[in-house]
Amino acid sequence: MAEQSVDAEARGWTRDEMMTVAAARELTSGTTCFVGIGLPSTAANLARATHAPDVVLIYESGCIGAKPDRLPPSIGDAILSRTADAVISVPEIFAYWLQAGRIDVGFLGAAQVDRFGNINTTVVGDYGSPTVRLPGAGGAPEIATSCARVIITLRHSPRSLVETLDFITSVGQGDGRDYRAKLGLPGSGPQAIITDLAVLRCDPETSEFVLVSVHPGVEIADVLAQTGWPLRVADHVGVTTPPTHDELRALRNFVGA
Amino acid sequence: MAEQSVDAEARGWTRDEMMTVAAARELTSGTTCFVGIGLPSTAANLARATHAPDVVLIYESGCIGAKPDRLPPSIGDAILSRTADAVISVPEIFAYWLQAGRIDVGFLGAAQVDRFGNINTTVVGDYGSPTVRLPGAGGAPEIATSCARVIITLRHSPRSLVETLDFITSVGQGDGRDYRAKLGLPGSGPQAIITDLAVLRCDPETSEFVLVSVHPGVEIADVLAQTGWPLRVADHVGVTTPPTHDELRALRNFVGA
Amino acid sequence: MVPEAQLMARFSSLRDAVAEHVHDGDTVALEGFTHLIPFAAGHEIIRQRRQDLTLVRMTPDIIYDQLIGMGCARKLIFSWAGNPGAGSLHRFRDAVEHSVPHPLEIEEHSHAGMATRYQAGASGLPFGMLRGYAGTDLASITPTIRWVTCPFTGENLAAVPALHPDVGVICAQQADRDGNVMMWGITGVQKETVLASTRSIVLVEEVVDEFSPRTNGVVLPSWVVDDIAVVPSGSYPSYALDYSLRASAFYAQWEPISKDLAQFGAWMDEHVLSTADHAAFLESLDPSLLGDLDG
Amino acid sequence: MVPEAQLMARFSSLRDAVAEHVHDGDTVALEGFTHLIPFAAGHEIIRQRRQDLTLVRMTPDIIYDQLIGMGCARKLIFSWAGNPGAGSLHRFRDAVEHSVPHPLEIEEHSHAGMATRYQAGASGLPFGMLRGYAGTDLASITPTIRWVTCPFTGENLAAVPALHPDVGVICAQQADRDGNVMMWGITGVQKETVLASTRSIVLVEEVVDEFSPRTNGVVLPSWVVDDIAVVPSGSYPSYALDYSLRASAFYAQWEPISKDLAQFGAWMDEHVLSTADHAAFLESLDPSLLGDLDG
Repeated sequence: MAEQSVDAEARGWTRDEMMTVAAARELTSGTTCFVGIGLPSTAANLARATHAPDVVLIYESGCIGAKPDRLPPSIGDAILSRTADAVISVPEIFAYWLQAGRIDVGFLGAAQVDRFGNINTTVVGDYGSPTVRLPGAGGAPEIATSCARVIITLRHSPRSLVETLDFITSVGQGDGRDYRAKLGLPGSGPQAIITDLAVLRCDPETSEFVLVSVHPGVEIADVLAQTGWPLRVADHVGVTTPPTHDELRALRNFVGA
Repeated sequence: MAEQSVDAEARGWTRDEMMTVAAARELTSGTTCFVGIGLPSTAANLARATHAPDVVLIYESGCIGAKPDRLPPSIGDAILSRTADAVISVPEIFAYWLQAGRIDVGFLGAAQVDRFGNINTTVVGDYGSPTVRLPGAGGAPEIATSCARVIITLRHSPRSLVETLDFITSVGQGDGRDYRAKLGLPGSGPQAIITDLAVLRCDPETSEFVLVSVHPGVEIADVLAQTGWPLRVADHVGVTTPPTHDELRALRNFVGA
Repeated sequence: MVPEAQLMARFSSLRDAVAEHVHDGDTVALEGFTHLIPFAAGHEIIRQRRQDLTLVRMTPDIIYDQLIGMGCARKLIFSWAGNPGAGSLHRFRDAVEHSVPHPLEIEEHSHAGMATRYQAGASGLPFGMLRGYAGTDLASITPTIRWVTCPFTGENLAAVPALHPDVGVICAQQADRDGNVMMWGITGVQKETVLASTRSIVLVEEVVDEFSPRTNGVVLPSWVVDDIAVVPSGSYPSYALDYSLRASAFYAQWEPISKDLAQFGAWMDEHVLSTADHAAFLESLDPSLLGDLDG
Repeated sequence: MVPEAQLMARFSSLRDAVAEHVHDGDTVALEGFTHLIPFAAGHEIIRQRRQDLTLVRMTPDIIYDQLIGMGCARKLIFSWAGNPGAGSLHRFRDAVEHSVPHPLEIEEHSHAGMATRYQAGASGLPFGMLRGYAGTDLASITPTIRWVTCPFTGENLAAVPALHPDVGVICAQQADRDGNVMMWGITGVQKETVLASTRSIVLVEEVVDEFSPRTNGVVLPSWVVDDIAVVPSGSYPSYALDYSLRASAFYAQWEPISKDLAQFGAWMDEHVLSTADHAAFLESLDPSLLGDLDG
């Protein structure tokens, strides 16, 4: 569902901006957050610049407590190591910090996600002869395993929110219910999927993701049409609070827009 | 066999000095050496000050390439970290450096040693109700496991060179022959036992220690009397070269005598 | 191991920090490898008369000799118990050899084994492994040594369980005003101790506005530390690099004090029980024992 | 992994170091995590037309895209293959999706798994373990993921075999005249790479008389390094903290070049095969791509 730039102009913000702002709002001050590159990094830094100044950003490159004042083009930029409280090795960040259960929130992107928040970033098509070879796992499988909770962000489309993943790179809620507990996974897994159209949350009982909020200007029917499985809809679906002036200013200032 | 100070004065050196000098001579330049406190540290630094300037001294406190100019009173002194090429954590020194097989020579002391160079530094008497509780293992078991070769230094007496150890803290040649290979121990184990009376070396076939050299003024019979097992004697027993003037000067300068 | 709410370490007095975090029956690790040994914290635990502690430390030295002699410890988990370069720990020996002041349970490992246990604890793994212990009697007397088989090569390796002390106590040179902590020089297993422990107390020499880069500089972010106590020379008679030198004279004079039970009791009474805090402890000592506290 | 005889790293040209240490069929790890990526060494491997390599790297990026596109690689062991922030690695994708220029065997892990494998290699252990992979399809398609059971708790943990590249190649900022090497800032798995590898090459920005303390300063003693090559801006278009800034423009312009096979070939010919060394490579580029080499 391509966005018309005229709509964005009329609203004063783009759907990608809405997605980033909604993701940022998931972080509260005093949270430790494992940040991937791209939208997760932008959202986490937006949270730090607005309502959650004490959020602690942790990058898999080994930067703990990084405080970049502009969008770093990669997860290993000089601005991250120069502003971090501590810089450590990559083996240490995964063993002593992520695996040890010290991180509250993991922010993950995805090429494909299913109704239980399982993630594919490996291949589209068959693993042995893929249609599209994606970058692969990176830090995601263990972020999904060990963070206390996970937030997934991706653009909404039937190709990205799919009935069946081509490959499970990172485990979300598995096949639902108490799957994670049975497997002994320490974190609670994905709790929210934030897209450019809507917010989906994990049903505490079934562990299936449910539409709870549509972004301003988006209809529930739009979301259902853009979702590759029969998406469950909450009894009451809210409308996401649009980006505030302060949020937009901070976001555009940070990304240099 | 207590030493008469009058003998030492007549010779110009004590038996402890002879022991230290003989131990130092075991190190060649370009050797990496894992150094315990006390005599091993003195001997290794003596080697560095005399014939082996390029010996690399590694202390379990995490100091690699330490170059102290006076005897450090402990293995964690400021003089070691200030002069080291690299200072690292204790877990790293054992995992990345010792266990990885990067160290050529390990220098170990012992309360008791047996004919196969096995070492006790744990208890005299029964483990559950010991006559003397000794300090315990420290770094020795894995030094004995992983260094390419081990040199043991201790004062000679029937109470220290014993028929049967009260406790095996660190494995030498086990029960002899190819014991280490069968157990999968990577290093070759103890190759020399340097005492204040003599030098014993490991027989390559039986792995039993054999008297190969007595220090000046010591008779073979003295050594046999001071050894708690029927010590094998090499076909030709040499006399250890006495400490040279340069060795004594460097040693006394280093220990501040 | 800090809940989301507490993001900053708290600056406390050492007395308050010990009172809050160290309880009778706790497992307590006071770490420091020759350098940065938290003596002042051990003294405060003695002053507060803690009992039944399981003490953990790679190199129990004089401060553990004192804790054991004063009856604070039920059990000791360790790898080398001595007074380095100076003699024995006679209170430790008396406890093991003669159950004085009461029996002391011991669980002993090698240094490599203890370091691996702390690493496993800091890593959130249930165990760690190493190539060690094979052929030793340690494997038969220490139940926390078991074996695992490499699923690729079939090699047998020693397995040791993670350490998770209730309280980890270390010294560092500096804290900044946000409660981040920095230590440098020989840092031993101190980082792992804090990260493996449920609660942590860090003693620092001073609070600074900003850290400088240092050789082997290790920073612990504020949010993994519970309490910070500013205790100048808190590691005495050990040392803090760039702040003090090791007081070797103190180590040497401990041998006769430790050896004689009456002398030990009198010394502890005069210098620890009768002093209000670490500053008073230092004041109570013969100045010749103090060495160079300005490193 | 150095025999007793060679205690010092040797200062060599990058050409000689690659010629001596990198052979057809070798397993080669060029590591660097965004920062300090040894691009110049990858180019030299391409110039010397090495083939049949097993390439290892957590984050294969443009330099591995080039090595793969030029037909140097038989196999890739990795955890994330992309052009961070800029797009795909089309040469890598073409190899996997269409066997262009020839089939590429892949063995993929997560970052945590790769880091654990390097650590195990550096530690001389046959395998490492982590809490990971459970429930993923990685475990079923990657034969180097197996399982071990904790002998204390019964928990199942993922096991991964140690990495032992024939050659490890990294960049660092400085060497001293004795051949000790220092890097700082983000240091990734570079230390583990050198320690896990049989042979090692380190590219440095410059040789200094003495190292200064640095934030996260990591020193590799001379005797664990084989060859040191002084190659200013050797990590370009990656960066060396305090020497250069990352050339993001280069990363952005790679997307169209990589996408078009003919354009790729022409670019490699002009900028790599036709240049004698890294200085000539930098000279051959449009100055607008160079960014700030004085970071």
